[in-house]
Amino acid sequence: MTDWLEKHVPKLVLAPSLIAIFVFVYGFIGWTAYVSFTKSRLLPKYDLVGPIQYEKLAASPRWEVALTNLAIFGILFILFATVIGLILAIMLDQKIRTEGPLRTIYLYPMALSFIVTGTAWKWILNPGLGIESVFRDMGFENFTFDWLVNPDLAIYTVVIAGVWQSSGFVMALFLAGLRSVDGEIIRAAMVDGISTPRIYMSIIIPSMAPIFLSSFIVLSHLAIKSFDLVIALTGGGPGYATDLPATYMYAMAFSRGDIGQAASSATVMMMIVTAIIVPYLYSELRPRHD
Amino acid sequence: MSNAMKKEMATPQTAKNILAIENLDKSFGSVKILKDINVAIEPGDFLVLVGPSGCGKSTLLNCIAGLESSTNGDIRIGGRSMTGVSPKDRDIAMVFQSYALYPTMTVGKNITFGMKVRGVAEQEQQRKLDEVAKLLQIDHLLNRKPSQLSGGQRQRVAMGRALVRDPQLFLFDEPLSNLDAKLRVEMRTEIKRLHQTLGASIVYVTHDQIEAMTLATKIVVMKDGVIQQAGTPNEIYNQPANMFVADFMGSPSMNLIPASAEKQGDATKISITRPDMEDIVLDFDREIEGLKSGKKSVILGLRPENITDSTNQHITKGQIADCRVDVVEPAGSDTFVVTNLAGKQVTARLNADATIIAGETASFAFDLSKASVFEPETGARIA
Amino acid sequence: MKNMLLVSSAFALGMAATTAQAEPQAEVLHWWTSGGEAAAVKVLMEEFEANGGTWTDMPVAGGGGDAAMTALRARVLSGNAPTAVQLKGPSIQEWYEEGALGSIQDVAEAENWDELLPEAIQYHLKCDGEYCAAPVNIHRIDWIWSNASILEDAGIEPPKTWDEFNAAAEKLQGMGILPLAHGGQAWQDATLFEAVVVGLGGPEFYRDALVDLDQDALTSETMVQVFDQMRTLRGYVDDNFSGRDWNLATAMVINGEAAFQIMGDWAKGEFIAAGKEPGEDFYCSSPSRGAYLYNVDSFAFFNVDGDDRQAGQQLLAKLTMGKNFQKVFNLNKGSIPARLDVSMDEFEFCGRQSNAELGDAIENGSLLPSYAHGMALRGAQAGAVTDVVTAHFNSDMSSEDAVAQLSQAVAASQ
Amino acid sequence: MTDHSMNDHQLDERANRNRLMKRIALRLGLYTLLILFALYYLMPLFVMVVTSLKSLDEIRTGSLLSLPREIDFSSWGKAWSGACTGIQCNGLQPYFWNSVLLSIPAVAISTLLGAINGYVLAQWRFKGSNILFALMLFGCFIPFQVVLLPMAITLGALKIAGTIPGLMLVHIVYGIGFTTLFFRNFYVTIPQELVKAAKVDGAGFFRIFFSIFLPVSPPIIVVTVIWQFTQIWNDFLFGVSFSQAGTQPITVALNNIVNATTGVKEYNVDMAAAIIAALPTLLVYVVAGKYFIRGLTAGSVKG
Repeated sequence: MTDWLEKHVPKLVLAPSLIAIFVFVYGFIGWTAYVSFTKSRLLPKYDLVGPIQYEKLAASPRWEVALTNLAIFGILFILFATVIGLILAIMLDQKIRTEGPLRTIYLYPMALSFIVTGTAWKWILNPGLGIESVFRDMGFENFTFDWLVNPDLAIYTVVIAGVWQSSGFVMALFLAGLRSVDGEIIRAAMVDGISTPRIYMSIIIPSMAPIFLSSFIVLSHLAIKSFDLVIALTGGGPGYATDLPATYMYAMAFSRGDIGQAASSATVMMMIVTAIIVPYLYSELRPRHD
Repeated sequence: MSNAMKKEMATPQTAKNILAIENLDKSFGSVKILKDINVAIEPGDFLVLVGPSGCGKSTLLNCIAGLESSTNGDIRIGGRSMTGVSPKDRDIAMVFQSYALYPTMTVGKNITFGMKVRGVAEQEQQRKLDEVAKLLQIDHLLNRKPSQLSGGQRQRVAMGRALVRDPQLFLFDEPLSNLDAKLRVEMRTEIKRLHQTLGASIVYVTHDQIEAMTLATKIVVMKDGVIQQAGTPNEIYNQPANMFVADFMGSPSMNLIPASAEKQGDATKISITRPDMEDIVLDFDREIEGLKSGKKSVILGLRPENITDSTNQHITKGQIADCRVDVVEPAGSDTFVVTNLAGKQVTARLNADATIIAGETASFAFDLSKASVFEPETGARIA
Repeated sequence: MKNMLLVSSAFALGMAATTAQAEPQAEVLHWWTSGGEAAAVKVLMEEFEANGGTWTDMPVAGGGGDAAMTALRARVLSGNAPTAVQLKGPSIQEWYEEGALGSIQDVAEAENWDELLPEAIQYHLKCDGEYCAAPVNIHRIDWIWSNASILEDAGIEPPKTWDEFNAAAEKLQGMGILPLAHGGQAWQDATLFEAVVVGLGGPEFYRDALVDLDQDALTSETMVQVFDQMRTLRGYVDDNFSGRDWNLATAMVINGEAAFQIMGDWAKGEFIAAGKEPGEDFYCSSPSRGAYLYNVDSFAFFNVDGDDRQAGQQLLAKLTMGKNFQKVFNLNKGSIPARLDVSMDEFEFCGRQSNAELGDAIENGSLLPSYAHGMALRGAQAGAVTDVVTAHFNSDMSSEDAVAQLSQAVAASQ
Repeated sequence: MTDHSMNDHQLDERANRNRLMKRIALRLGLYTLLILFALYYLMPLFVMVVTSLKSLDEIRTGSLLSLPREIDFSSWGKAWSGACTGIQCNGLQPYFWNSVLLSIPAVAISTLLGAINGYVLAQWRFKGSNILFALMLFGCFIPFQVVLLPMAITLGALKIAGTIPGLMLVHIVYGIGFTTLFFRNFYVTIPQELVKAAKVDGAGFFRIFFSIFLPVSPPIIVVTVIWQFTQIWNDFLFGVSFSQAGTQPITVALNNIVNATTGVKEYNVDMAAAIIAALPTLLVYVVAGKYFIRGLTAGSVKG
């Protein structure tokens, strides 16, 4: 008995977490998928009616906008957060005297939720109140920065605020990566007379491939989950120009009382997540030869 | 039938054997890591498991330690079957390649941790710690953390941790491979001395055949999960059971020269064909298995020290032949000369003062009294 | 193991909470969280506690009740519904159809609610003929708020039709004054829209289009004109309106940066808080030509267990309709009492005007539920209309396209 | 000849000076860029702080980005203990303690579970353990809006709806994925021989965990605690859905102050409240930010 216990302790220890994950993640995904085939309105109902929710979803111009926005936002957000994070990390790695305070400044947005910063961002980006008016007051009469109120450009302001929040974290990842690069390689390259930018481009950055992957995953999950960002900044507007799948789903479930529709959009979202995450998990966890 | 016989033979010995492994198999899924392993050692033996990486030697050691479970077969330590016995109850101690020192504990705590877990009295812990620390000359390091130690010091601490256990059996898993060359030689001597003073029973895994030769009282050579040969260092060196063992043990390794053997009446001749020079024909004074009459292709195994300078005064039974010298490698005490026989590079070991010049022809003496002969197909020793 | 522990300890806590009290209990979910609003609801709490009850406040603000609805759904699904919830319009019926609401008919009969409430409003509060919600106020939505000094300088009267409004706006624009302060949020766009619908189309058209969702009305020429007027209004708004909170738009009128704002009567509170006097410093007028768009806040009563909580519901329903609360709450909130027999003496100018016009509208049968504030349509349908309205207002979509999309979206949402 | 060498020397010197100038210019550019970025990151905080120090009149009339004419701290006091979050006007204070009560145990439990899960998945692998890990990781990526409704049903069934333990359970469950990831990736960098050595020394599963692995874990504990604390403290969605009167966390109260719908808005109080609500997480980042980077360096970023 004790032997058996001893042998299976690791599994037993893992079991509560696993059970929780199976119920609260996979059970709930299954529940959502099921409900997406019902006509649930205000509260979930369990009579199957076929794929009408998906047909409605496919026909909805608002959902189309949401998906397009996710693509635009996702790509730009991941790209800029990665690039800015990397640049900041490299700059901070140049033996900067004030590294500590600067690092904290770059990192702190991660500590704040958009309930806190949303209003401030809204003001800053609003042409009549924020940057545009400040520059105009300073005498730049023609300075224009009105993306927030332009339906075609508003999604880019969401990118700006999103990058603001997340690039510091990416910087931290890269900085950590830079600090753990083998110093000998760099010294060897310097002896070979290779210039510093060249060393970064061709030696250090490629060696941080796993960090690119980690930050890609963290950022893509943030992008897919982005919700309070949009709610706080634009409320999905102007019109529904900055709707994302997450806000669409939320609006359907909670302000429109159309849970079936919400469930179908959630199911599509989960499929997108799966398409991104599963290849990553596969590459991360396949048996490796060290 | 044969397994049963083996068992019958092994059983009466177990009383005396400190370690006996019988018909051990180990597989991961469909991959067989260990196949039908049978090993036994007596108290005071120093068993070295040697082989190239991936041969299963570390897995075997882990099985002995109980860190991995076997699929079939039995392991006995001190006569007691170890099936289902956890590592802590096997009365063993183990030293690891990476030393596996607990990073947050001081040296002293590292050494006493096991005793603390087992509930040994505080005083006893202290006494043993002092004893071992003195023995290993690490008494001045006891309050340091592992990160503040040099490689050699860590190695000593790891051994100290094993020694305080005072077990029936010590297990060493490539303990020297993380050290630099000089330290490795020093520590090798140290281990040997410890073995001699303590009279402990040891199972030692290494891929370094020199360590195996210098330390072992008994060597087991493994490849692909199968024991190739078990025996004393002398047996392994002089009578390798097959071409793999012959090639793996010894440095420089044994020359394996394609040749043909011919029975001419009572006498046996071995001839080596050379495209550019005349064949070398050598007398061989032992029977070759499977050669009753006629001709047979064989592989002739000759250690470099058995091919020497023909002018060497000490030659008694050498047979002389001329060969072209390709490369000369003076190594201080000896000079190694590389030549070409039957399309194979062949190394000869000459006296340091031999005057030989690359590119010229020189005459060599071949001593076949210690030669091995192998079957080309199977690689098995036939003489 | 750990979870078990959590469960059992929580269980113990829950047990303790339910057994300890026996007097009326009410947990009230609402989104009146600003200072003025809180003061208004506080009156109810004080009366409730004066009658021996225990009031547990459960405020959730945000998104015009969206966050509160999220919380409500979670609470109902977990079998832990609040005692009373700020709900309104068709969503009361929707929750009733889900089987979540209980009846307060006893109280309503005893207090004679049928006599005290306008019929149009009774309709919202009844589930299958029985009262299941108690009203607290009537908000008027279709107000044009104007800055008195700007209007005087320009020699303009507060507009009473859209034509008057357009003429005034043109004049102001000519003078370099921004005519309309507006916040570009979907619900504010919708607020403009419904005021235009009722002002241009009249009460019948409004009812056909935004209450009954009649396709003929939705695709009519009048609807095209409505969208034309929306486009015209867009021209009166500054460039930075997008995403602006309503109260910032109000501040623009207060500060003289803009002449008008079209907003419900809660905007009055901002004027008064800034020290402005209704009828003197600012005016209120309606473009609806006798019609009246209302938004009635009410407490709906959910099915709950326990005598104390049910007693709490009865008491709360009674007090909510009480004369004193109806007066004090609405004085604070800017709206007018839902029951018709409350004296309006203490109310200011715009409140009295609202009450007077309410009476007229009841007589004319032109008392209409606000679609923009969730009185006329169910969530999914109202949302479908709003999607088109806000998309049109924020782009250069033609009125004809907007009408076509509107009819399509409405059909799809049913 | 001498002329030449003189020239060479001068050229050298000039080249040196040029190089030095270039270095200084580069450095200057670097610092300028860093400071510009810092301004970008600080801007929203600046707006919040400045606004919180202004009077309501000044906010209504002046530019939102300008410095306050008179510094007025009264809105901070009001946000802490006087702002209305409903009928009660006790400010953020009571909710602050709810959040503390919620987040400290939730962070501790999810970190401990993550540590022990990571320990199993990195050091006690068994057949299929990698797949289980992948399944757990996938849980990190589920959008939380999706689980609100089924979670509500489940909490109701467990009879912990609306309680702090219920909310804690939610945070723990959806935190496990990340905490396990952090610890697992940290522990895989520790040689497996350590466990073997300890086993031979006679230590069991838990003994090895508590006396060998936990003591080496502070760097990754810092990372995990920062991450989890930020997530839980800042959460609004779960907080608003799974709390009831008396258990609401600070973000819900902040939302009630900031997002009041049809009342008079006091932006200075809103901003002060926002900063107060964010103070604990800010403090954690400022104090422990250094260890955060160090912890990431120590292994969590490595596959």
